[in-house]
Amino acid sequence: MRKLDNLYRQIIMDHYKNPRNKGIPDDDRYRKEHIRNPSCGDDVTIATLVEEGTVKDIRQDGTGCSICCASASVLSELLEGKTVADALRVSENYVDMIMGKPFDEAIAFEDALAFEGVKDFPARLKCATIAWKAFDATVKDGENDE
Amino acid sequence: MRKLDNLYRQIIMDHYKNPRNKGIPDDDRYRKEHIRNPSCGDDVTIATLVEEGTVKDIRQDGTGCSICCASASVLSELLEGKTVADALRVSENYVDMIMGKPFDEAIAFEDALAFEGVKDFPARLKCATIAWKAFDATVKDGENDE
Amino acid sequence: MDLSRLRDDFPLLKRKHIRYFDTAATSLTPRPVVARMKDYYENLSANVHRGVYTLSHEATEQYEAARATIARFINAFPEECVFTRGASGALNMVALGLAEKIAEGDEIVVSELEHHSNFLPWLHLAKKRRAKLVFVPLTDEGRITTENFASVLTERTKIVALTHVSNVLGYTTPVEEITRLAREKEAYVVIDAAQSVPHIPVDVKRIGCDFLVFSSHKALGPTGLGVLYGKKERLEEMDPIEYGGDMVDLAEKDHATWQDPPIKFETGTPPIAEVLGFAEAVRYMERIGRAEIKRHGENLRAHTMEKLRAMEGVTIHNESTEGSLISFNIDGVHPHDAVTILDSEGFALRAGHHCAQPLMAWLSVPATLRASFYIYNTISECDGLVEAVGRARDYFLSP
Amino acid sequence: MDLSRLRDDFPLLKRKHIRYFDTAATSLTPRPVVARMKDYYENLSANVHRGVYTLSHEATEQYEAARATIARFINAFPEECVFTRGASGALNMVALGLAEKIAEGDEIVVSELEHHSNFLPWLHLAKKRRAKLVFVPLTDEGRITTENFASVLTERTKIVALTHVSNVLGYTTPVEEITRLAREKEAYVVIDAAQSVPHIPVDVKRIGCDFLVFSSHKALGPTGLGVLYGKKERLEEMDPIEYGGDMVDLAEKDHATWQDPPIKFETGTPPIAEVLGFAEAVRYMERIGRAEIKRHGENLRAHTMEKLRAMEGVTIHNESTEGSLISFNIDGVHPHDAVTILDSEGFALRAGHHCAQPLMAWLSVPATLRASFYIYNTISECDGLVEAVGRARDYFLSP
Ligand SMILES: Cc1ncc(COP(=O)(O)O)c(C=O)c1O
Ligand SMILES: Cc1ncc(COP(=O)(O)O)c(C=O)c1O
Repeated sequence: MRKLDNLYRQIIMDHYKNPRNKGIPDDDRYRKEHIRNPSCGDDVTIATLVEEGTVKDIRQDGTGCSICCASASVLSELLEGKTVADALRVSENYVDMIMGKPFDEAIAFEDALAFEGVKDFPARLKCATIAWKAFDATVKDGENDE
Repeated sequence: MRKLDNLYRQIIMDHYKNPRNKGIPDDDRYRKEHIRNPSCGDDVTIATLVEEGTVKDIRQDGTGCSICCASASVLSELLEGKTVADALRVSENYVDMIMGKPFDEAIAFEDALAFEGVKDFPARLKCATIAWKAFDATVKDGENDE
Repeated sequence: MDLSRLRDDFPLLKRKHIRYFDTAATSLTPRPVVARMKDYYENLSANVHRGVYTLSHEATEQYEAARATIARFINAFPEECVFTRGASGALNMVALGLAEKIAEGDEIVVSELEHHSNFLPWLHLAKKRRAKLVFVPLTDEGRITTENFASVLTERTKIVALTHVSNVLGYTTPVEEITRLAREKEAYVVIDAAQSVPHIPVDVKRIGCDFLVFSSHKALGPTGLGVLYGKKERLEEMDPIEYGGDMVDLAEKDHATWQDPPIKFETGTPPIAEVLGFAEAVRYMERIGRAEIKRHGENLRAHTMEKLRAMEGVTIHNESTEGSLISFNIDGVHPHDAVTILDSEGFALRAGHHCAQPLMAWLSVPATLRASFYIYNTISECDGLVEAVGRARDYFLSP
Repeated sequence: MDLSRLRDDFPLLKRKHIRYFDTAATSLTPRPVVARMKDYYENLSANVHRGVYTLSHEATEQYEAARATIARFINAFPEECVFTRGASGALNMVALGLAEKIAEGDEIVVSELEHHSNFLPWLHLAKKRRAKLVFVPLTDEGRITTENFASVLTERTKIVALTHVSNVLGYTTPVEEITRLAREKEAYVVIDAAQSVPHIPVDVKRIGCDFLVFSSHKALGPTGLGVLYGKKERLEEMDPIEYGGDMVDLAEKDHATWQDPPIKFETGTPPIAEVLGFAEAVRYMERIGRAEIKRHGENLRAHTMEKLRAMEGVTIHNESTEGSLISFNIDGVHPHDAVTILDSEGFALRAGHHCAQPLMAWLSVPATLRASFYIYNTISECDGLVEAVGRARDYFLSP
């Protein structure tokens, strides 16, 4: 069960049961991205408010497994307040970490570090990255998606 | 080459090179049946004139391999003059012989006996029976086929 | 028959200490089936229907003999069995083949129980021809009944496309009665037998349906092969669906004629090794006996059901099923999470919508866990599964 | 590379003392390919794209990795390669997929050199949409040239569907130039590469075509599998062709959305074992080297051609071919009879119309003999073949 416990660490279960920043505001200043994984039903929306190159607020919503929902919650806390460039760099390194690739260990991942164990569960990699992909899209797209 | 020689007996080669009863008459009293084996290009037409239950005349035409063409020629000689019932019985036994099944050895197959060797060449069974199938159709069908 | 011996035929069960409960997605493949295909590749390896030389002739003979074996298995004539890419491919062929018969306002009857592959081709056909897609109301349990079917059957019903056994709930549709009613209205009846052929005796003549489809890979056979059964008259009157080599009789520059069924519907080099392999799978099932296969799967399901039912925190979606599978959820635990725990102990089962999103909507769940049982599963595996489900529940739900 | 060693990988060559000259119909399958499929069935045997458990995830990873291997082989992106039933299935998919783009009076360019599978789908499409089927005039030798193609290209040309390498004459069509001309008129270009992929390097980006199809079983791979390459933009703009599980994204009772290509075109359980096996075949070809494969086949053809040409009573239909096959007839001997003689000595070659009836009409023969050469054939087998042809001729023609 060691590997499993690495996967389902208390931090993850805490975010799963008590999601932060939940609920998408009806506010056009937010850029929104909705991603689903139809094969398993994971469904995440990320809404990001960027002002002057800084991520001012992140809101998230959706349904899915604990890994998916918790990672959206963790992300919404971690990236808030960062510049867009920094946030994207963290996101990129997070995805590398999940994929088991080399990543910048100097980055302060905070709660997101709890997801490192996912790399041993290849079938769950998507669950742990879907919210991050959605976030990237909200700050990379020139256009508002919805 | 023994098996091959059984297949390509002189009788067969003779009928192939000098086909009997060749050419389909333009005569509505003949019942005609045209069968092709598209996979190899064998193409046979049999035209049968039946009067009062007796096969008065058989004409044949077509293109194809030696086995196919020769068997049409042999058939046209063998079955002429027989009653329809007798002709069908010969035809049935001929097909059984080709297929390697038991058949009535009392039947006078004449030249058609030369085809017995075909049974060792399963890929050629169709060639040796296609004309006979066409003949059967000309005397079994209620309707004129063409 | 001693089924425990037969486990030796499935190397996967040994090599990975796998407890395989996902037969409804794809069955394991026994050694004789793999050996049959190996034999084809190593000793025959020729194309069919075209060659005059011995190898090719033998391939053709074996291919057609395999067709006869498979046809007999569902009580069809060989010429009524068309080989396809799979059940999905077969259903699309029927939908294409029947397209011309559908006019605006006609009705196509399906159900929310259908696998996407017996739903989306009809949804597409309905949209294209401006026909109406009609759903048989399901009972509270989620069943299709003759009564409920009768309530939607009208003079405008042109096609009835229903699953024989549900891949999520395991229920058997009363296809004989439904076919009888539908044929009275001269509607075409298409049965999706992907989940019935591996598990219960299927007799197309008794059902009386016009078309019936199934997949090889769910019934001990190889991937890449399905069967489209079509009643002789139907296949004869239907135009070809795909054009090309083999299915053609005479091909001229501006005109062509076709072979008779089934070749009329099998253009190109067919899945030769797969057909030979599937015939071997059919013989394998016949050796076990179809009654025995059914009994064994149902036994395991009943045994597991009883234990799961007694377990707190587990919701079962098909308590009354007669089939060989159980759909359930661990309350408060997403099926994905549950399956990861189970997988870590070697239990292979499915979490998802099982290609039946309308049914998930009907059940009001995003996804379920599904354990399906087959000849190679054992009571002790089932007991292990139940215990593992308990552990998964506790893992997530204990404070 | 020492090709003679590689014969050990083809058990058929040993076991039956077969001299196999029918690769153009289907190639033999080397041991590693069969072993790869056996390994899938025995150690994995799970379905793809759907399961969250390890086995299924591994199957999905291996399946997609195999797609990448196969795509790289023709210099395509993985998402541009759709797995189909075979080349014939793929051609029918393209014809169905392009149907909506064709209006009355549009022109579809084909040739008399086409295999039925790249002719009849277009004949059918032309009839259905009242379009015109236009034939590229062949040169006296029976070739498609850029010039002759240009002579039939018009503003109304909407589809150009041509063979890359002829399965009867072995000629290579100048597909790059033809595609360039056709794309200037915005016609879709479909290349039938069933006979080129096994023999010569094929680079879809260099050709520039919109679609290109080939079969696994002609290129050392298993039966039951073909590849439809479609340019990214083409596949994206094209509607799905078959509907059902896997290819769907969201499925509601009255509405559905699709996955991205290639999955959009792959409904149902794919030919998993076959795809893994074919990727192994691709690696096998890559190990030998495509230049070497081409060189060897052409060598054997040249060697055999020289000897056959010197033989009296033999008519060769493709003397100037650059390909790896020879089409010929023994004068006055029906190809069927000839092949029976050759077969009795263990030579497997084809007699027939080779699914190219329009070309037989063009050649004014009912059928030809065809010997095709591949990596496992040897010079001494070819010498044996020539001698056997001589004996067959003498057998029938000596008085
Ligand atoms: C040129 C050509 N195109 C298409 C095909 C059809 O391939 P398949 O039979 O694998 O569908 C063939 C093979 O017979 C061929 O030679
Ligand atoms: C009821 C049902 N119908 C159709 C299918 C589709 O079968 P295949 O994926 O083999 O095409 C399946 C299997 O997934 C099924 O369970």
